[in-house]
Amino acid sequence: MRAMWEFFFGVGWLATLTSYLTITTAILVAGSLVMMLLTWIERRGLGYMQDRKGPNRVGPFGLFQPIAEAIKTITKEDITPTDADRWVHFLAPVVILASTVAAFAVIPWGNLIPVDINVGVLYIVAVSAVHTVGILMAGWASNNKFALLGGMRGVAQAISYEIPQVLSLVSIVMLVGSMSVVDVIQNQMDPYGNILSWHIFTPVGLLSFIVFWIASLAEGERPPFDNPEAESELVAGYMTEYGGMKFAVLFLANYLTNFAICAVTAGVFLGGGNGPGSDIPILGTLLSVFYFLAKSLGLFFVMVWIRGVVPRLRIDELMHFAWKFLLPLALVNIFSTSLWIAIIRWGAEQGMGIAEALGAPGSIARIAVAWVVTAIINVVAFFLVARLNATRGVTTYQATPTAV
Amino acid sequence: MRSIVTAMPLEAILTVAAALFCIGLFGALSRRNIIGILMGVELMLNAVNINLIAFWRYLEPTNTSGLIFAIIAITVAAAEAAVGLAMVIAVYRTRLTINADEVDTLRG
Amino acid sequence: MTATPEQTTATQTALQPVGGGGVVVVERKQPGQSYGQGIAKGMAVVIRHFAKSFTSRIDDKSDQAGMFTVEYPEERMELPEAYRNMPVLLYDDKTGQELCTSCFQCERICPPKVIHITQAKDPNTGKAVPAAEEFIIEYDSCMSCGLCHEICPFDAIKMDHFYELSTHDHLAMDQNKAALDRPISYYQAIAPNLWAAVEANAMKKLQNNVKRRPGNIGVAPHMIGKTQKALPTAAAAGAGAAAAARPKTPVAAIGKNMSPEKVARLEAIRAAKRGGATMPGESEIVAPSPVASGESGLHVAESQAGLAPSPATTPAPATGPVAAVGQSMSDEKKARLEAIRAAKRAQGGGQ
Amino acid sequence: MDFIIGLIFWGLSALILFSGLMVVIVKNIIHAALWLIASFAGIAAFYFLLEAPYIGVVQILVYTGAISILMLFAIMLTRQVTGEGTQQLFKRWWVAALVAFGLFAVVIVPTIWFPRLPVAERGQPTYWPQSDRAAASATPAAAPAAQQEPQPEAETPQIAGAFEIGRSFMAEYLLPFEVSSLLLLVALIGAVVIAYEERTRRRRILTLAEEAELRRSVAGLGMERPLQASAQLPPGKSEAGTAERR
Repeated sequence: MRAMWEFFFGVGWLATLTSYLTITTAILVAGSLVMMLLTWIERRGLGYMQDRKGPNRVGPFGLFQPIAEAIKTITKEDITPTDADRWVHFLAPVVILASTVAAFAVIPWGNLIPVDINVGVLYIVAVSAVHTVGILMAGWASNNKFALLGGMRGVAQAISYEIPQVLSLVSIVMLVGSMSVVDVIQNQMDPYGNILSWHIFTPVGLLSFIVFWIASLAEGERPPFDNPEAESELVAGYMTEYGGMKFAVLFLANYLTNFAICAVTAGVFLGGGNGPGSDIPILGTLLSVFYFLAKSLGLFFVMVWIRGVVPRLRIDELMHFAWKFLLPLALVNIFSTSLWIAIIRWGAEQGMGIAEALGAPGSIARIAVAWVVTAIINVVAFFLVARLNATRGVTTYQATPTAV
Repeated sequence: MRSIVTAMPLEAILTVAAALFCIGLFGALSRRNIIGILMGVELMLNAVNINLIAFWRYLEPTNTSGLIFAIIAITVAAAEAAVGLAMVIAVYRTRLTINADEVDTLRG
Repeated sequence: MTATPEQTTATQTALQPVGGGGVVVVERKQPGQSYGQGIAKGMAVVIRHFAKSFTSRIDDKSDQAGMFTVEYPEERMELPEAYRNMPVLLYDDKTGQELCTSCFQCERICPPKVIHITQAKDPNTGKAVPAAEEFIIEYDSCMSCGLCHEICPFDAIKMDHFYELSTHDHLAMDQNKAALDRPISYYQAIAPNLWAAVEANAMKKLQNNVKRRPGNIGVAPHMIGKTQKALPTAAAAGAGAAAAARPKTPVAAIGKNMSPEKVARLEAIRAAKRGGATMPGESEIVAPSPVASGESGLHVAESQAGLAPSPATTPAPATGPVAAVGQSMSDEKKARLEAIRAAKRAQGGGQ
Repeated sequence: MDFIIGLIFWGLSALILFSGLMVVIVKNIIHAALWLIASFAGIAAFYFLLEAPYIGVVQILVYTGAISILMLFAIMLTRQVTGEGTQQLFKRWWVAALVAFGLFAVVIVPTIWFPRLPVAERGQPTYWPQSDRAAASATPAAAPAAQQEPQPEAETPQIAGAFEIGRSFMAEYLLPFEVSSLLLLVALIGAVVIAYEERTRRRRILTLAEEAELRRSVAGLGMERPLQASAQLPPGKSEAGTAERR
């Protein structure tokens, strides 16, 4: 892109600026379109899960419903409560959307890579963590108790689930040896097009996937972790006092976050745009974009599926789940990842002389042993943690007779 | 390869960092609110970090010592913020105020 | 929080009081240890519903999965026969003769009082005739309770199935007689079983009333032109149950298509009337009986309605009035019934 | 390219300094915290500009995402939200301003007018060449910029990134790494201990029985409501919230 502009204009900085702006615009447009598609998938999918049709009137299969709703939302009056903090109230959706869009800077669409920075994975987590600031701003500036409660819940939840999220990514970063998203995807590329080279098909990657996926659901405020906007308790949480375009921006940011989560999960655990024929020069790029979108939207469908199944967690259960279930599992996973690496790659010079007996680094015997060892550790850890967390026997509640 | 090193002199960055440090110093000295004081301290720490990274980039970009120093400074700042804010909450619980000039007895 | 936390053990029964403070302990059994089977089961259920929604529909109410959406403007649900929305008036297909006799029972019982009837008058004599000059129902205030349809002794007012009534104009929802008139065949189409029951029971009640309408009175307004043509043909053919009520002479009314038992019933009724006509003097003496005069008009109407629609059980006049009266009835009631019947006989004979 | 970098640099500097200034002068403490977040974000962008993306990401993760949120929480927990009507600065704030400005003046003079740093002229590669490093470290004062040869771009050594940071944390900086992790652990425990509120002191909702017991004891002692909790309770409303799970 940059070379093309330099060819046409010859001006260095202008070419750079224009190429970056073009890429940014492309990402924004594609993101908005995908967001529309996501709302459609969510509503139709949820509808069919509940034995009804979703929106099916506007356009073919109701595909234009999001456009109709965008028009509706734009034409609504923009309201700021009298006692709200005007500027903070106005800036909160901007902060939330900006933090979400910034994450798309490093997410590769198949073989199309906007920017490859060498801390890409950490960057995504860090930047999407900023949206907690926006949530707190929205909740506080609305001057509404529901909004403030929702904002506080959102922040507490996001901060708690950030830890297992990052720790589960640590295993993958250890496996790959790099934090670049491109390297992570390259690591899952199998010369024979074998999908078994995806991270999710190793015991370490599977546990990491489970922890990361659940923590990401909480980060993206997806059901069953949608406590910040729990309709039955908090009206709409921190979005209560937002209407019109500001609400649309919050909504857009919400779905963009969800898509970013799906895209990152697809890239880190499901091989991104990898698939049969994705390394052919030009056709392969189109194919890889197709694979990437198919994987991401499939993961989004799983999100919708989970929404159709699981009721919302109580806020204390939510916290217990993060700290007592996901965090230990992520730590155990880091341990078994180090074992995996030691068994497969290390030799006598790193102090793994025993592994030499199994053959050269990367041999089948080593992989098999690593598979068995990490699988045993992870499964035992899962059942142990689940068992320790379970409430066994009889729970007693105390109440006065009037309440009984 | 163009970069900030070719575009900007080191002195510019140092000036910005010094200005930020002085702003933070002013805040730490003049705010009554303990949290405000902590904010000033955070600004000062960040100014120092900017300096560290700038020196690293301009003088020793291949060496990691500057980066490591900055990371450890960030760690210390995080620890400081956590303990400091915990103390603020403890003080508020006993005194019902977080103004520095009203917390003037040592007795808890 | 509890004062005595150690007291709660697994062996305690539920609702056992703790201490002297009236605090009780409620025990809840936890489900067994689960490692995610519950969520897996739930996801399986949901995805089964998802898949079945594409392939099957919920037709039976006991179906567990499948699409239940009915896409309204294109497809409509089949309404049950007894579905009721707004009341309409019925008229006979062939003759245009309305079944309403303007008895005002519906107007009286209507809870929101939205029915307004004007009784028709004979232009020659100025006397009221049993037909409605105008019949207005305010649809916008009607609550669809169906009481008018329940009370109508002549089955002239029925509940329609039409429900797409939304409009911006409330005043336009006041329906006059022309708008309310529906042919019997229409009602027969939407509620065949209900109309069959009506036919079996109560059609003959119209005969007398229709006979007393001169000219075009009581004819559905848009049918007026066709009425004169339809009358003779209907009389000649005598087809249809309603047509039985039409002709001037009772004998001609018995059509060829009528079932034998119906013919027999009609014969019996006519015979009864003829019999009643032979003793007008007696009825005049019996009618103003002291017991009957004390009752309200509504009461009389009720007893009439209770007796009239069951002609099959009505005994022939030869057996005498006493036989028709049930044995469990009190003497007082028997006397009242006697009086009413005598009055009716006298009335019928007078025509 | 230089033009864009200069533009970004001055824009970021303006953002950092302006929001830093707003942090110290704005009345509402929540606004101050939000300005602080803006300043942190600007500094993170500054690190990206200085080609230290790892530090930039850590800055976002730790400062923008965690410390500022911690501050906002602390502010909200201490209920000193709006600064309306109260004085936010000390009375002799001008002394602080004078001190700060004086320090700035003292620092800026040698920075601007006496550059003794071994930084190359503008437009030239500015790292120390590998060969010169030993000499430079041996005699740091004697490393005049003029002596450096302009290096061809191909020989530009790799700027240290996350990989190198990880390497050196596991090698030569292992002790600082362990010490900082210990520091974090101590800070974690310390913060919990300091901010922990004992369960008995927490304002609690009493059962009806406890309330009756309390009333009896209060009446017996002849004193007025020793606990804050009972005053908060509408009578008879307490049982719904008392079902505690164990």
